[in-house]
Amino acid sequence: MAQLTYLEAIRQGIWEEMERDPTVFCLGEDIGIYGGAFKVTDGFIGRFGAERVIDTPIAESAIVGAAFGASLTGMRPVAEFQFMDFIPCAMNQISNMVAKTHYLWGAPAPLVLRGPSGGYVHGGPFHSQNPEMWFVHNPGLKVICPATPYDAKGLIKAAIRDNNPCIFFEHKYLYRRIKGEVPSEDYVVPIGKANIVREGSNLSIITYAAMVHSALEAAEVLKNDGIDVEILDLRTVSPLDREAIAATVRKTNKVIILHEHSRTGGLAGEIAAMINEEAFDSLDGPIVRITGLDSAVPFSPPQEEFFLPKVSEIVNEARKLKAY
Amino acid sequence: MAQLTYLEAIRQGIWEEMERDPTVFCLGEDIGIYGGAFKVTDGFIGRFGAERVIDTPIAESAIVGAAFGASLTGMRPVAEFQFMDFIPCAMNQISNMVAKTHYLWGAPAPLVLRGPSGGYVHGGPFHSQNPEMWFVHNPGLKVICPATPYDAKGLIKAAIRDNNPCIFFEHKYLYRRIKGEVPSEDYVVPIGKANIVREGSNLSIITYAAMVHSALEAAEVLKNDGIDVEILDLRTVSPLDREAIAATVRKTNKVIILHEHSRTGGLAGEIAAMINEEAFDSLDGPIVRITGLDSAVPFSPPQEEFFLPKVSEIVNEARKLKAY
Amino acid sequence: MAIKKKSGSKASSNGNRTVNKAHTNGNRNSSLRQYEIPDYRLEHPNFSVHQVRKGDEMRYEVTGDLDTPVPPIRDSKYLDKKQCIEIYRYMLLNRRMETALENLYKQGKVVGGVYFGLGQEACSCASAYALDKDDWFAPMIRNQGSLLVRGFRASDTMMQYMAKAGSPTKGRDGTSHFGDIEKRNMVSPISMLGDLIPVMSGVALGARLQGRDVAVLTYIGDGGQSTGVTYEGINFAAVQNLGLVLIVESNEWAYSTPSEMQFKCTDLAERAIGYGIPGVIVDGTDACQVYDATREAVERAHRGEGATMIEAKMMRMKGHAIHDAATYVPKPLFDFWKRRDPIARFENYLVRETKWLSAKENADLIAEVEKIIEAEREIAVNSPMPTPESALGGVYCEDGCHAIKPKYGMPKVRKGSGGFKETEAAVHLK
Amino acid sequence: MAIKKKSGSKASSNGNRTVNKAHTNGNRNSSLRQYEIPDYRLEHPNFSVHQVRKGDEMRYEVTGDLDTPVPPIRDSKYLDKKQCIEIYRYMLLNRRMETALENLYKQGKVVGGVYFGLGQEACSCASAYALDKDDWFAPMIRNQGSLLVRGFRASDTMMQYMAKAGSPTKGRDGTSHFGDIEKRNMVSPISMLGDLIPVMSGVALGARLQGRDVAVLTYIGDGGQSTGVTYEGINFAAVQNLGLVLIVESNEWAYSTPSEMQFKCTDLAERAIGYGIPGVIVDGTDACQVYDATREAVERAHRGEGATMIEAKMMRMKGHAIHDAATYVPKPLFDFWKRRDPIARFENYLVRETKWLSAKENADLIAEVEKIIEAEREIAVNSPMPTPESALGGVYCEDGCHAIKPKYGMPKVRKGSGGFKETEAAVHLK
Ligand SMILES: Cc1ncc(C[n+]2csc(CCOP(=O)(O)OP(=O)(O)O)c2C)c(N)n1
Ligand SMILES: Cc1ncc(C[n+]2csc(CCOP(=O)(O)OP(=O)(O)O)c2C)c(N)n1
Ligand SMILES: [Mg+2]
Ligand SMILES: [Mg+2]
Repeated sequence: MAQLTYLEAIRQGIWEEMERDPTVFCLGEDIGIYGGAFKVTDGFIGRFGAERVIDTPIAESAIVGAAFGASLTGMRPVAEFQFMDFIPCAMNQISNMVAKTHYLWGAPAPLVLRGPSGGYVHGGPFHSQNPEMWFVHNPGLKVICPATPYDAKGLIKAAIRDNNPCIFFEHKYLYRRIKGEVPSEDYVVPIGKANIVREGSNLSIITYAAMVHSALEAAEVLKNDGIDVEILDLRTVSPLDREAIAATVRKTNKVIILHEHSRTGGLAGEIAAMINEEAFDSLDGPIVRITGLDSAVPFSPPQEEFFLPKVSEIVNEARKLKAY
Repeated sequence: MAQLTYLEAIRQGIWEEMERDPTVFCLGEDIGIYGGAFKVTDGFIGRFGAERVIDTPIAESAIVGAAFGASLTGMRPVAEFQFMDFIPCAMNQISNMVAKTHYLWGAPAPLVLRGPSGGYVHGGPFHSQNPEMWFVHNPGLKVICPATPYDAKGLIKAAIRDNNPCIFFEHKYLYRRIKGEVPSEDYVVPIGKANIVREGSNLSIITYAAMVHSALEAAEVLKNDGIDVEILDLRTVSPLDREAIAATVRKTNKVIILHEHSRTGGLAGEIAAMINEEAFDSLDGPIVRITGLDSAVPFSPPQEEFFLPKVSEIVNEARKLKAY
Repeated sequence: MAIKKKSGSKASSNGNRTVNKAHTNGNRNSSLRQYEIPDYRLEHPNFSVHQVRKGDEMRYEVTGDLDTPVPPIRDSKYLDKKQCIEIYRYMLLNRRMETALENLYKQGKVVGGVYFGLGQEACSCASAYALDKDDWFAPMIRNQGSLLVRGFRASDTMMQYMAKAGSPTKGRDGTSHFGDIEKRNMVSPISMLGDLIPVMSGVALGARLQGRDVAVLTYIGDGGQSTGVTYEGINFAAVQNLGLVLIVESNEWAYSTPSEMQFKCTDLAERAIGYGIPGVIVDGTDACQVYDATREAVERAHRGEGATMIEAKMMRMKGHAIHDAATYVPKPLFDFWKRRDPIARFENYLVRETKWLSAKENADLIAEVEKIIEAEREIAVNSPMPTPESALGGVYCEDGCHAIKPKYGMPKVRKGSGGFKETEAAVHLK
Repeated sequence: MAIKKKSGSKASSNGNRTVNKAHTNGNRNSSLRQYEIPDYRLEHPNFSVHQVRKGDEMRYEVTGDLDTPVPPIRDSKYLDKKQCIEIYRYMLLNRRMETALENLYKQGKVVGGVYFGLGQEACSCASAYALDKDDWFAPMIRNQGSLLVRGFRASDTMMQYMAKAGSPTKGRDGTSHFGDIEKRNMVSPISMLGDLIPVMSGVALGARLQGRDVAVLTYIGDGGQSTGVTYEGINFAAVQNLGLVLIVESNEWAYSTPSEMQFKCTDLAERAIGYGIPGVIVDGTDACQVYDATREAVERAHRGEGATMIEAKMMRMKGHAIHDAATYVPKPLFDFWKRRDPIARFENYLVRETKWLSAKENADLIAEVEKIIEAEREIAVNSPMPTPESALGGVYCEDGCHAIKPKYGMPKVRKGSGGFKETEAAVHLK
């Protein structure tokens, strides 16, 4: 098994799908000769040609619309947002056109919208966002947020093969910072299945994407306190893996939900409601939210750090919750 | 006090503000000579002239952008969306331009975006939506969803006078169906304050907009069962009135959250999380969600009815919760 | 892939290419540029709409030449007798179906409102008629005639309006909001105006990747074209040289807003200039003009020459929808266009000008259309309402729900020799 | 309110009005339309960029005339010696500030990347210089020179890049993302391209409601203009006759994408035609041309005649941002434009052509600029980083935070006599 970065894993996943299936093609801004702002499609145009690696004008609604139109002819487009912060520029196309199609008139739309999201890189308010909740609250879409190279590759391949519109959030902090084992054989990771990345008995942290790594770090610290943390990596945030969420709560009886985006209206709320429905009697303490602040993501490093969830915060909250 | 419809109350509110303050003006599609698709600005252009009642091209991002720009010069624009379903057409303008301005560079943006939302009128998937959650999950905006003529008038006036961007969701089912007392003297209803519209002791229903009326109906039925329901009308969904939410839960110990929009990622989740944080120990039963289904709003009346929360559903869930 | 030359004359020809563009240093005349915008019309209406104050109220007023004679139908360069009659028949079906819908509404059988294409039947029917079977289209709200031409039944649309279980969307959506990617190559519209344009461009892109240059026809109103996404879509088709055929339904009004308040250029076809694609103007009440211009655009698309914008000038002869009495429209405007009723004009052409239809044949045709619509109405009325539970399911395409395969055959891939290499180049944010 | 006539000649004049539009029945020549697009340039570069395959890779290649002589600066119709020197000084400051930023970056003092306006200083500085004090503007990323002209200090921008507490946004945003609605009438840009254009139109609308026709200047790239919102904004300004002055920075590239792949018309100024507003072309490396065209547009705005689009042709002389070595740009293209360096050209004009600056004065000026930037750099470097807690607060405008009042005075209202009446008209959905 090769050690690949998160970014290389995604690149390989798309590359392999393009090799395997001639109906897969890419479109987006600067994805061709330049290979994309983060180089996810570096080298693709040389291999697959300008027909299948399309540099588009700067027009996100056109990119999504064109991807959707092509998908109606049986193609499997993979459209890149240069930054996921720009996704509201295509909001109507995604929400009212793409997401509602199958429910309303029965046409499948096998397309992938992907791009970098997330903070911790001092990208400032317009290059650090995590807008996944808008799409969780939009029936008809699958929303994927991988945390590891293995999952990233397996999930991008699953998304490309899926017959539904998938939004694939790549965490730019992870792109080149983490490496992991990735098998060279073809595999997919199923969409909609969460993953216990650390077993534990005292309390559960439910999280995904970059926060998985913060949770793991915190768990190591907490081990020294004798607090045995279970970490559930959701991997897919829509549809959510209700069973896995309920199971970990039933096991540990205490839960922290950790996400990077702003608190109010964020995913922690949805999960809190689910836990209430599925495992109310199992709760031995209030559900704790650790999240980004309710503001834009500030640019300056001390401010951004303050805005974003920190390992120390997780450790503190876990200690409090354990003691509850 | 006059008996006014919900629609007349909003009309009066905007009219009075325009009479009172020359910096208030309206813009939107068909709002001038036609008076708006729902006639909210009927007669305005005759009184205030075409300069202050501006019929715009069909371009929602331009409407929001222009309103925002005008607000930077100290004007107080009131922009109409013909249907709130079209609000994603201006998503980037709202989310990245308008909402972040004050936090990032300190300019206040005193503007109101308003329009009809909601179902129960067989408007189909593109004329029945309740997209408020996207904006609840978007720091920097105030999001208002009145349920009564009194509140509608008092809140639209408060929104126009507020120094922040406010999104004002008018429920089109209520427009002409409900009447209520509205004082002729000037008044405002404070933004961010919920209201107990029915006192009760057995369980609380937390809701807003059209659902307040369904909750009231259900409460009458439940009274005969000896179930005494308290109903909290949120009125403003961002910022939420945390104290009022906590207080009613502490009082009744059982809670139903009722909203019209789709369940997953909806407001009930946020409120469930808040309750867990504020009043975990007060809960004598799981938090119950009654909401729209996780799909687009279907057009056909039997399907739409099935999709939307029903009084009978509230009654049943309340009985179960009481018995928990 | 070679990209077009930035300077020098453009290759394609039937559109608004710059005809003459002399750049001479310092000479102010050098700033004149000439473009070709073919205009098929035989008249050029000359009036405009204004807001005026009348006492306490504001009203719309029209000023200009409103008494000009009705021009003849322009003989088609392509259509023969049989085809003209077929288009005429579709136009009759279109109108009769909408009358039936109006009656169903009055009988309380319709859910929501009804939208009409009255006065625009030539535009809808003749444009759709210009497509080949493998081409794609997407209607807007006034193109209920296009649906008939493309093989949908009147009962399909009627059931949509009545929200019946038998409707193409099984009750989930109404009006002409339905689609069919298998047989009739139709994409369902959504209410939001303009979003279809990039989508149809994408359909053409998908087909081209499969080796086929298809035409993709869609419509946009003089109001709807103000949306930004309209131009993102046109531009995408332009730079990718995709066979978009965009009919701009310039019908004077967008709901209650006159086109004078929607844009400031003289003709919307002028916008094609800025996208480097042909712009053409036709009289939207003349079926032959609409057909000819659309057919030429479709053939350009089939030749792989790219997109065309066709502005069809006409008038929305009812309110926005059935609830709207359109009292804001100055009456002389209705009168002017009433004399240009597309069906009356085409009937006159077929019965009196060309004598391709005898009075008797015409009467028979009208009677046949009546009968068809009556039968369709029966089918629609007798379809049951959907069950409440039918609201469930179908949000996702589940396993086994659809087998997805390329419509025009598996794309032939030309692969470069380069293998997968790790990337290490500098990136945007680290 | 009267709305423009649909037919007949347009009132305003210095732009692309239709010059000649004969409609003659059936005559194909009638389809020719002529528009005026003033072009101030003294040369018309003639080359284009293509994708070509080179072995396993694809590359960009440029073909055309790349050896043409550098044209002279065009004498300004308006600028005097003093003003020219002042603009030149701003251009020097602009470049020197960016060199300082580059050094700060190399010293690890910058957070994130650095954006440069190298090669575009004439466009930024001369355009901003054409505004009056009460006018508004909003910069894009390459217009750091405009900020200097409008009275911001180099240290403001430097502190933004270093995310310092003393920066205009107190660390919350970076680059030229800041604004000032009180003194300098600047709206902060956001990253998403195009959204500023309707916003600036709205600023002009707000001012007009207060009785003032101001000019509102903003910029958009040859890439950014592809966004739909750009055209929603231009159209809004056009129909409302608002004083938008939109400078299209046509600098050959949008990140790595050549303009050939962004649009298919020859010049972006041609898009003005479809919006019924004047479109003008200038050489963006010639400060005098930029000034003259902008000044004329500003004066149109002040006269209440509406919007103008100015396309400034030039070249982005560095990568998209500091991380980008722009290896995708064919070298001959850099060489061509290097010879047209706006500062070198203007220096030559002032020192050698007009002799408005002696060599000594020029050297002194350059030295002074060096000193200023050095001092600004010190200020910026010495500003502290913000505290973590300064991330809190300010999401809402709280009570007492701002007193909002109309910038140009309370609007005068002309009220009709009509009182409030209840409405009962038919509505869209009941
Ligand atoms: C993005 C968007 N904004 C607003 C509307 C509401 N709306 C529906 S139709 C219409 C008028 C359309 O006018 P036009 O495009 O000229 O088409 P016509 O009705 O004349 O055929 C409006 C404003 C919409 N459907 N989509
Ligand atoms: C809506 C949107 N999409 C994508 C981007 C990412 N992006 C930032 S700058 C840029 C290129 C802009 O090119 P251009 O407008 O020509 O400006 P230039 O850099 O040449 O000055 C891109 C794609 C963005 N900022 N906004
Ligand atoms: Mg219209
Ligand atoms: Mg550029």
